[in-house]
Amino acid sequence: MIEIKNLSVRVGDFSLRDINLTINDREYFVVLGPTGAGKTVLIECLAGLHHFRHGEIWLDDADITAVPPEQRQIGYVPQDYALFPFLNVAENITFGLKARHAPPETINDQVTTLAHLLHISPLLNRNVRTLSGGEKQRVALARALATSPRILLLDEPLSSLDVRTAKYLRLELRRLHEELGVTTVHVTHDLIETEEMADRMAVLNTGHVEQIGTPAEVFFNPRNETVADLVGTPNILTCDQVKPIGHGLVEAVCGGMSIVLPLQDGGIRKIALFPRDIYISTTKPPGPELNRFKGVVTDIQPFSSLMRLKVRVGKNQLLAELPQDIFEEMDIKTDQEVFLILKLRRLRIH
Amino acid sequence: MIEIKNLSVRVGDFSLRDINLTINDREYFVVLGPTGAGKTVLIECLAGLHHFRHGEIWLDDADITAVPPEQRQIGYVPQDYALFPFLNVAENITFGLKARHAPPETINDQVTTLAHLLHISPLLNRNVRTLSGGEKQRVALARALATSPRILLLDEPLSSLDVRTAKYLRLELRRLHEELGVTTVHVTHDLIETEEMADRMAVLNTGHVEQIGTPAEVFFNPRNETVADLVGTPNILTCDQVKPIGHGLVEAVCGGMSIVLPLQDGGIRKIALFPRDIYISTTKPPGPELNRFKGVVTDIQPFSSLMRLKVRVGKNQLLAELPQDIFEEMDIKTDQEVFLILKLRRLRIH
Amino acid sequence: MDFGRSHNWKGITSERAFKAATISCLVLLTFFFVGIVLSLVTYTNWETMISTLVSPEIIFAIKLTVITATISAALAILAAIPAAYAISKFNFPGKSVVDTILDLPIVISPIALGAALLVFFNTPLGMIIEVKIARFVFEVPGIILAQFTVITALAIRLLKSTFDGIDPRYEQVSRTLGCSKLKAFMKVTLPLAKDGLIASGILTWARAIGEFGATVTLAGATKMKTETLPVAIYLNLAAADVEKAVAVIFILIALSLVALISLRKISTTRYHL
Amino acid sequence: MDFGRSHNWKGITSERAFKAATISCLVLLTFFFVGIVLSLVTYTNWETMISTLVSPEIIFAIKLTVITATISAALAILAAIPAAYAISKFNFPGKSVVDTILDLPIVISPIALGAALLVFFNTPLGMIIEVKIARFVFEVPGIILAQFTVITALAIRLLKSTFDGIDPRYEQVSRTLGCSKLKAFMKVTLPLAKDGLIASGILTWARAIGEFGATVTLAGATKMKTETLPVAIYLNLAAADVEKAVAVIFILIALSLVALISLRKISTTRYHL
Amino acid sequence: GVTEKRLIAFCGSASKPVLEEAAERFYKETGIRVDLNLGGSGTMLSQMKLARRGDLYIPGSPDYMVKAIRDGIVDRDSAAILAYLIIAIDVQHGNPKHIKTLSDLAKPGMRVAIGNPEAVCVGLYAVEVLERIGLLTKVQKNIVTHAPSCEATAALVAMKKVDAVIGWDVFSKWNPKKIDTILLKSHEIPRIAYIPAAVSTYSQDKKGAQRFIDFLASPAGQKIFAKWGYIATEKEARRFAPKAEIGGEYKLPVNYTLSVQK
Ligand SMILES: Nc1ncnc2c1ncn2[C@@H]1O[C@H](COP(=O)(O)OP(=O)(O)OP(=O)(O)O)[C@@H](O)[C@H]1O
Ligand SMILES: Nc1ncnc2c1ncn2[C@@H]1O[C@H](COP(=O)(O)OP(=O)(O)OP(=O)(O)O)[C@@H](O)[C@H]1O
Ligand SMILES: [Mg+2]
Ligand SMILES: [Mg+2]
Repeated sequence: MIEIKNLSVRVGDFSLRDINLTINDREYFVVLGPTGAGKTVLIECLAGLHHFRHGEIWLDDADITAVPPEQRQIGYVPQDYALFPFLNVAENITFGLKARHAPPETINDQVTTLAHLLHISPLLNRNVRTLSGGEKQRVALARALATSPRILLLDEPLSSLDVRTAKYLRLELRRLHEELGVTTVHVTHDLIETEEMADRMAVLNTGHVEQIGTPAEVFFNPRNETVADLVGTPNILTCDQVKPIGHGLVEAVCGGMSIVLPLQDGGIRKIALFPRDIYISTTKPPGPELNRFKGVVTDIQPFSSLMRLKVRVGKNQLLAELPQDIFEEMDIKTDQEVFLILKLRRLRIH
Repeated sequence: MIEIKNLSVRVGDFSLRDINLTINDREYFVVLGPTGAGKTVLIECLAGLHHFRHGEIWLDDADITAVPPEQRQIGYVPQDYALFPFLNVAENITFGLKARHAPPETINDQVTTLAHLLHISPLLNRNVRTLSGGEKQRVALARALATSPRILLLDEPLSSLDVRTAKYLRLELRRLHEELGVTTVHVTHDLIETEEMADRMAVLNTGHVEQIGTPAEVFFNPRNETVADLVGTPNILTCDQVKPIGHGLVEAVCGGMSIVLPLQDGGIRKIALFPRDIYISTTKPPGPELNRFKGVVTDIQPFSSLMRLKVRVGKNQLLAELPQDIFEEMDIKTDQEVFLILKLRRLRIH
Repeated sequence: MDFGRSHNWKGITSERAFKAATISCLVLLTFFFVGIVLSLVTYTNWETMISTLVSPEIIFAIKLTVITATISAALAILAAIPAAYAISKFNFPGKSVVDTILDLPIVISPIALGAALLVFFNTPLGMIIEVKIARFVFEVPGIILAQFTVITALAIRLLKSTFDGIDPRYEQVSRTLGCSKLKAFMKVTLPLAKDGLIASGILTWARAIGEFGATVTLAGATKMKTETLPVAIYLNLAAADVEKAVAVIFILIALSLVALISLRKISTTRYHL
Repeated sequence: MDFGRSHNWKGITSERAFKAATISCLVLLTFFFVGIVLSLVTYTNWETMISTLVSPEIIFAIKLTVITATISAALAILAAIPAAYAISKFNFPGKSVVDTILDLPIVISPIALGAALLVFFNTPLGMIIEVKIARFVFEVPGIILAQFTVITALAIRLLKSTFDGIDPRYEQVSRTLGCSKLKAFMKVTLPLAKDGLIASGILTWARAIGEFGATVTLAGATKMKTETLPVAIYLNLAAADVEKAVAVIFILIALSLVALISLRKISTTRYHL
Repeated sequence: GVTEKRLIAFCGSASKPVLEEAAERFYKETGIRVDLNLGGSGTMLSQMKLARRGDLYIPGSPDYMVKAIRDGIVDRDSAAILAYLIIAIDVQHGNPKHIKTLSDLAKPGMRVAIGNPEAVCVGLYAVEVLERIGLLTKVQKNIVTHAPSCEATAALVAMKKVDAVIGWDVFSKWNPKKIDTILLKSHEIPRIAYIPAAVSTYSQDKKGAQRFIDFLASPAGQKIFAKWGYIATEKEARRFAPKAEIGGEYKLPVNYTLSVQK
């Protein structure tokens, strides 16, 4: 169990303030936060790479606040992997074991096992510069796991990968976590990643923890405005009626809107719809009529670099977001009629 | 009209061989090619940034082969935008006009017009380092357009942008093209971008033009194996029967497979399905039954860093692709039964 | 990194020790330099110091040093800019030979360089230059030429690494926007290289200020004519007047410190505009 | 860029002119250096050359120069590594003062530095060092100390820019993998800095080979004892024996060329392994 | 060996070949090694002053010995004269400008150099010679540079940088292929210079140092000087300038400006 107690730390002009977190054994814990929230700083604190003014970090029953990184038994995969360019793949993986003077047999065993587990056996003699993004990620993971850490720290491990590779690696990371049972702290700015991977999660914003809980708790019950904004201020639609229409699809009628979506086990009671997944158009868009609606703009508000529109569709007030410049270009006024397209795969069902 | 005649050029170990291309006036021409195909080299040749051994480039009735870049009347937006970091946004835009000693009134007019057109008026005094990716792209475009070029050269203008911004900018680029009517050459490795934007397109591979035509021609009738591989060796399914199922959806039955897809104007005769958009799983995937099928693996072949599987579903032989490592992990053999998930939005309809 | 600012810093001893060790090494070296310079104080005599400082000879030497070093540093940078650009950005036959030759002026002691220059002006070409263009031997232009010869190789080395770091893409874009190659270089590459140019300029100038061996050999050591501060130090040592030599050393140090600090200030202020 | 390789190059005149101009500037500078060195040939006499080359005095000087320069360059790099690391990666009070002081040895002429060192060994501390550790004044260790004093500041400047370019992330990762700060530095930062270390080493060594002013002042110019090649040049010039001085200059140049070229070869070969 | 006795002598570099031969001979006779530290005479004195060590001081001319005695750096009683130096005109080999007398140096277009009279004694002697016969202002117009040392003065002619220097008679012996010496008339020579030697007060082995001076002043030492073209005895020196003073001091004229021809 990791406990972070009242942690406060300054780097440059930025500070993490008063962080309190408990991460249970064998848990996959995700910290969600926008760019600049301090996610990397937080994970660096766990890794022992920052010195801080106030607060403590406990691992099980030991205060490890002042323990240097090399004695913390952690595995750390930084945002850009930082594979040692002057070593090949195998040497990268064995770096930690050699630094700890492990016997050669242990080193060989460990490399073989990890290479097999992470499917990088054919790469062992490769120069790390020649690896693709996904391969780099696996090697960095193998390097971090080689010293059998008690905690695995992952800093946006998937953000620099293409969509397809990221999808497969999400599955693989979860599988690995199940197999090895290492307590994992994973930071990301990606909502979908968080939702798919987290046992529990925390929302971090401008250096402060806003909410802690399971993804469902946080997404459907954001504790305050900030969290709601961060998890995308979902429009929560309560479904009055759900009927299957065949082909694995159902039609859900929510406050007068009829939405088609894939059939889910366990039935549908609520639908969460993120403002950024609602496309707005002033002219009738071409293409099929699937999940498209007409609505009336009731309110317009700037929100950081975005514009937020409230649009009334049937009985629902939907919140939609547009980049400022695109908004200006469209020249939308209140009381104007607009067309909405809901992005099918971003419908979140509860 | 731009004519490239028998162009051959060497850079380092790489060479473009025997390029022949004609790009019509006011055309939006896209060159599609994988990484390292020579797209950037080709566009640099058009910009006059390379000297080459053989071949000529003609603009209307003039041979511009030996004309230096500054006299070619082109607007060039490089892959990374390359905004001058020591100038602010307005100064970046006016750079070309000042270099050509345009009168101050012209410069002012031009900046105002372009800033309005590209929605960057509020950014004019900003330091370019503080701009977001999309904003940078617009400023680079404004800079290139400021000198009223006869040709616009765009080198992967959208590849470093996030999906959402890229989507809007695709629309905007087309709109701008319609408004200004500048002949545009756009190079990209993105199939969807090509399909959405191109009037006509060329496929470039390892320095050689493989095929020229409209996107529909190229995608549905790849001239050879190579092009087929590049445009994703689509599985072309001929639809026996199409029936609407309401909610803007239709069910198409093709060789025994029943596929649900959004209703299209003009009916559906063929469906192109890219191998990389077919997900394969050895266990029954959770979730709704939409567009999922059972099949039997009939053939396995390595293809560069991928594995290609042939899977029989009903009467169809579908080609699917998997990254090598993921394939190994799944441990798939021929004659094994597998599950296929078709990605809905990548179904291409003819 | 943000070490050591807080009052209740929770230290990690080994790390602290490492930081302390490296900084100690740096401070030790600094003390070493300061120490050996300060040990000269044993030979300092305030009266000599002040009389030296106000003597017309030394005032002349200060002016001459500053003027010649500024001119030669400016010339060296001007010559080094195209040369470093060529060596950084172009390929041509014999490039590696040129590269090695440019290390030579660093290896050959200035005194030998000065001797070579002196001999050069005995060759037919050298004589023509002396008659038609300007007299260098034993004259002020000789000081500038000597300093130039010693510092140019250094300037090229420093600027090469600046140009190496500049993406050619910027120049290419400016070409398409209507700049000729020359204009692109002037309006794009130079502004991009500004930081490196300033740093190289400072180091080159500092080296010119301190140049002695080549200067004294080519331009001689004539009082009130070719006597720069380093030459004055040497002459006073050669005249066995240690106190005055030490006074001149301190004047040189003070002058350089003031110049270096203000150059740094000006260049950083400008850069942040 | 790939200019000018093909036979039917379709030129763009202004660009060609620019390239030609910058390369000319480079070649002109190279010719200038080669020219002034070659003008020494007028004073070359093959007999003197050969007799000089085989004289025990010059053979001794060659050995002494190579050995002392190698030792002092090694020491300078060893001292400069932690110092440059500290100035590149840590913040501490007085850093800008230290930074400016480290430019001073470049400004102060070597002869003045040598004088300061000489005086230093008269101070109580200096005397203790001479008695307890080693004699420096007018002895071989003095040569090494003099060269070290002159080249260390240069080595620090060069290495600082190498360390500036290294991402601290690598060290941090190695810490989490079980390295102490020191071990991380040895096993990660140094391998990453290898390229820059070699380049700095070469330049520093070259500068040590050519060092004259401080050497002659601190260690004196005693035949077969503290006579390095630059000192031999000076002594022969001082004895008005121009031919012999020129012969020694050519020996110094030849030696440096061979060393520079082979050092470059070795380091690039190793790097590509 | 460790037990070997060593002395350090600070010598004007002009006497390099003589002193090297002498030191070699001395070592063979006595087993005492003399390390010759060579350089400009003034520089050598500075170096001794700064380092506070050294056993012997052998400058190239008397003026620095006067200074060394005044500053207490050498032992006055140990001072000895080793050889004599006569002021002369030194020209390029073959005398291409046909210089015969001092007045030739005042001819327009002549390039002349002297040692820096403030730092180099040969320069001071040159000024004295010129002042004595009233040519100072005229010749001064042709003086293009001041050399920083005695040897540098000779090198200027050897490297053909000037047509003539006013230097020592012995310059032509140092470099017979490059330099010719034109002797002055005996009445033009006001003063004869000499190469002195003395034991340093810093010396740890004054006895050994004195032995070297004694050796240099002995007939065996004198023979070496004579061999290298030096005037070894006063008698011989008197042949050139019977009435001249030996050593002594000369002060630069107050109105003497150090500026040289532009
Ligand atoms: N060493 C440092 N010195 C000064 N400021 C720093 C330092 N490290 C981080 N910061 C600042 O702290 C803030 C938080 O940085 P951090 O890297 O933790 O963000 P993040 O949440 O990881 O963002 P991202 O998603 O972009 O990685 C940023 O504003 C950053 O500029
Ligand atoms: N200046 C150069 N010197 C040597 N090789 C070069 C140079 N420029 C490009 N190449 C090589 O030419 C090939 C084609 O490069 P190019 O940049 O045109 O590819 P591209 O199609 O634009 O790829 P990407 O999609 O990655 O931008 C590559 O193999 C590249 O390494
Ligand atoms: Mg981060
Ligand atoms: Mg490209």
